[in-house]
Amino acid sequence: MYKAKLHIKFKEGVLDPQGNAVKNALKNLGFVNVNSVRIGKLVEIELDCDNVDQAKEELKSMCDKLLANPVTESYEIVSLEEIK
Amino acid sequence: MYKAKLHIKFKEGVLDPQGNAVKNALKNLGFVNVNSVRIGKLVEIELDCDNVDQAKEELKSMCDKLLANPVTESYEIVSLEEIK
Amino acid sequence: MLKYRELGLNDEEYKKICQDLGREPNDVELGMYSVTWSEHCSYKHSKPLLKLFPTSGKHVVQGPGENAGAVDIGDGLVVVFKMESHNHPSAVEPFQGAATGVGGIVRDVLAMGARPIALLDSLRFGDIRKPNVKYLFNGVVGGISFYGNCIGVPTVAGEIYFNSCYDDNPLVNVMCVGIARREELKFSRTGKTGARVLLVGALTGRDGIHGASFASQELDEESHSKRPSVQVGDPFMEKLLIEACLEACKVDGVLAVQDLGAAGLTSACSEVAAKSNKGIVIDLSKVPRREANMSTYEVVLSESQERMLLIVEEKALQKVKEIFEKWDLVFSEIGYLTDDGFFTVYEGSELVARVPVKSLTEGVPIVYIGPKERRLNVEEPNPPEPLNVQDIFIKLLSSENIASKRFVFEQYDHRVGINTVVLPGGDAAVLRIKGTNKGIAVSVDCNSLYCYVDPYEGGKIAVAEAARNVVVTGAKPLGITDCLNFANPDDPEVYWELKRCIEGMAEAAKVLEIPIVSGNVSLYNESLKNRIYPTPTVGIVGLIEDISKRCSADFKSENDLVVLLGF
Amino acid sequence: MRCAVVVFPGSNCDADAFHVAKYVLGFDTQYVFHKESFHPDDFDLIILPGGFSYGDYLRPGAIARFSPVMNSVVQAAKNGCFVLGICNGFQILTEAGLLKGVLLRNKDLRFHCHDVYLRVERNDTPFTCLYKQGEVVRMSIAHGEGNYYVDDLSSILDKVVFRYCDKYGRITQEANPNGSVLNIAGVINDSMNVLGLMPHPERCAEEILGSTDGRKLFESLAYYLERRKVRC
Ligand SMILES: Nc1ncnc2c1ncn2[C@@H]1O[C@H](COP(=O)(O)OP(=O)(O)O)[C@@H](O)[C@H]1O
Repeated sequence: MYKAKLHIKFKEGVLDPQGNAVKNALKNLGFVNVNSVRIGKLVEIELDCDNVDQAKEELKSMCDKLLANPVTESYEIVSLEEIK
Repeated sequence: MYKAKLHIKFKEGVLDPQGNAVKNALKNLGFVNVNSVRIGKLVEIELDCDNVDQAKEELKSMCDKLLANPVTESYEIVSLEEIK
Repeated sequence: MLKYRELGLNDEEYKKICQDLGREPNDVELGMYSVTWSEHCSYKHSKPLLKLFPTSGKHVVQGPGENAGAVDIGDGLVVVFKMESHNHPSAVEPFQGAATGVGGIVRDVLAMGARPIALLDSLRFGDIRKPNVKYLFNGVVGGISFYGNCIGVPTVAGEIYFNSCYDDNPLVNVMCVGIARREELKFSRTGKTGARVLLVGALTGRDGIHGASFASQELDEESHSKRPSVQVGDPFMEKLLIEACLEACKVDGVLAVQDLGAAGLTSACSEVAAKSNKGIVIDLSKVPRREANMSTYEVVLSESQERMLLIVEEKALQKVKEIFEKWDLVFSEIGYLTDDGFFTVYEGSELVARVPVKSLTEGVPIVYIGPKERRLNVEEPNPPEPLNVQDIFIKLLSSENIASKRFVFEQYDHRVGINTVVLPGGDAAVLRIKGTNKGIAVSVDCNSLYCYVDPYEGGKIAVAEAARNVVVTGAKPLGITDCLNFANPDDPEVYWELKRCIEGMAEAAKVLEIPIVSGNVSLYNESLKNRIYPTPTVGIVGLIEDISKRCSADFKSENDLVVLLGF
Repeated sequence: MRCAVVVFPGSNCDADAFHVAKYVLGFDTQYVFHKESFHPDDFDLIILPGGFSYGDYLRPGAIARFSPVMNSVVQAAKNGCFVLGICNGFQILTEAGLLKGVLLRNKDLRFHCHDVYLRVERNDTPFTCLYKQGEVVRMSIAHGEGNYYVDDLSSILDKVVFRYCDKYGRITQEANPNGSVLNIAGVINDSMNVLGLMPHPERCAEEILGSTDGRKLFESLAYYLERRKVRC
């Protein structure tokens, strides 16, 4: 069994209304030295696979097909480890 | 200037409807060996600070006050690096 | 390839530009022309045909030509409405495409100084059993729900049809209805020389550059690589804009309001200047930006959402700025109106474009296509004697085109504003007008199969159906808005469909005495594989003088008499 | 009854609450903008209306709770002023810690706009004193994040004021539109002057809108206040 963490983020240049609102809120709370906030998704997946390569392959395919919207988002597998 | 990545996740035991829905969708797409999916937030923050410790301090405070809801969420600073 | 061709302009158009300018355009100017002269902005195929529509009547306060149409409902009030398509963006990114479609039409109504009080959506999808169609369907419905719910404008009615001809080319037509006091209406034609141009709302980014040209092409394999032109909507920003602009509209000296839609600053600035018979000067260095190192070209053509222009006399500046500050909106004074009839663009002290306003807005050579009748070999249907009516009845009811659309409209907040008196699920939604005894009934309709079989009759039927839907609530139809969705009009058969549909709609509107006060045209709705049926969506607004006399579609009590009227 | 309707950026039921408080109930009502503050004694009732304050970005209510006006709201609540959070207002109250729990995404991830039946679990509160104990009422909901969750269930059991039910008052899973624990639709604080609920009583306060079951909530408050005055 493998456990993976993926990051899914808005591509550069794509408006991130959530990030903006949070940045302004932080500034209003007194965190004046915040320069930028971008908000993305953290996806944690556990999957049964025979080996790392197969797991990687599958994860990529999940991102392409469902998890990330290629129009506005990019994805990255930030960690992948065997468990149990 | 520092750039930080934070993870904000549902605590163990809190239902994650979005994660569940994604798991089912993945299974329907043929990824039958997916065991669990949890969806959290990735927050990327750039902030001006004099040193790492101060940056860490501020980030924690941002999470406690605003970014995470202590009833249901936990947070983690997963990376913090100086930029430019 | 020649640069102008790459931008979608043809030889004749390029010649006309050079003639209007008395020289060759520079790159920025060429970009500005290419979008304002695209079908989406210029109506170069449909303009002469649209003249067939009856547009005046005793209730009409504003017909086509402004940001939205308006009809008088008495008590000093007007209802403002318009429908618009966001088909191409929704085909590529259904969620954001539909969401920004809602945002755009709401800003059109807002630009008239009216408070948006209702949304309607007319949707067409392909065969719902296909995974891609399902994806488009969920995305579009999700996007409308996301955006409309957040801005607090109820989505009160709509329609959804499924047919394979829409497989790659879904239709997303959204209508917005607003209300205003008659004397508080704003028009783009009332700009004065010297008045300042304020830009307010979202920062300008590299979104949707050449979106208008994108909407004026057929979808092909490449469309998906053109995806970066799709924008992300920020309904929260839109909500702030609604409140701030309506407050600003009450300030004496706010002359005109204009939304930034397709072709961004280029189109908004030239529209206001042209309608007011003025010139306009803007300085792009004053445009607040989201990204560093944007080029002149990008700033002047960006289609970033949630932005508005206000044309304001000096005496009103202070008050207007205070209102924007109150709502925490970013704004900037970017220019002023002039007498010279030119659209002059600076980047700091550098002159980057200077073109005659009217050349941009009205100079495009009109395209005349010789219509060619499309003959259909339809046989008179000859259904077999039904064996089991019960079975057939159930089959019919479970067809996706007939089944209840509750699943969809319950994802829309259709009650916010507490005006929705007849909820979705009937023939038309009815909204009360607070402070009066009146109500309005609204509906959108079109049966595109009829339009395919016979465009002329189909056009008539669309208008008649819409009218019936509001009449049965007890309302008198006051005005129509429409959205003409067709395939590539350069094909003489498609042009013929367009022409015949318009003729049919015009005929019905004349006979029923319901003027058409606003509308929108969306062409090139076809892919390599599919061509959509002609789909002239009709949106209608009717007035109920006494809201207590409204009718709804449900049976009220047992033993009531059921009468079938008509033939 | 002196009533305040708070306007956050992104509130969109503020005008509805105002209309009902002022014109249907005849309360002395005014708007309070989120940047303003007020004295704890200025109002008898403060309504935090529905909507999408700050776009509901991050989490619903998370940003709004830091609005300047919230200091006054918290003070007034401490002073015994009635605070009513409807929908987004409920979310803000939980984020601000005035009520327990949080509101998560609806279980089916969809926005729900329709009527629901609610069972009045307690009629011994100022907000519900004109309802009957166990009465089944009909109100409308319109939310995407109304799935009530609390980590310490036992702490909330006696604070539940409304639960989703079927039309006979049975608490069933089918009657639960969003996945809330124990079908919870509305809860109250310990001192019984702060109520939050996901359904919209202001949408069900006029004959013409098909239900007046929500009006009783406002009438209860007026009645309770009147009696309290008489007693003093
Ligand atoms: N996309 C939609 N958005 C909102 N309401 C819709 C939508 N589609 C259908 N409805 C509502 O569902 C009801 C039935 O729609 P429809 O089947 O098109 O009715 P009809 O054929 O009688 O015009 C109508 O009240 C309509 O307003």
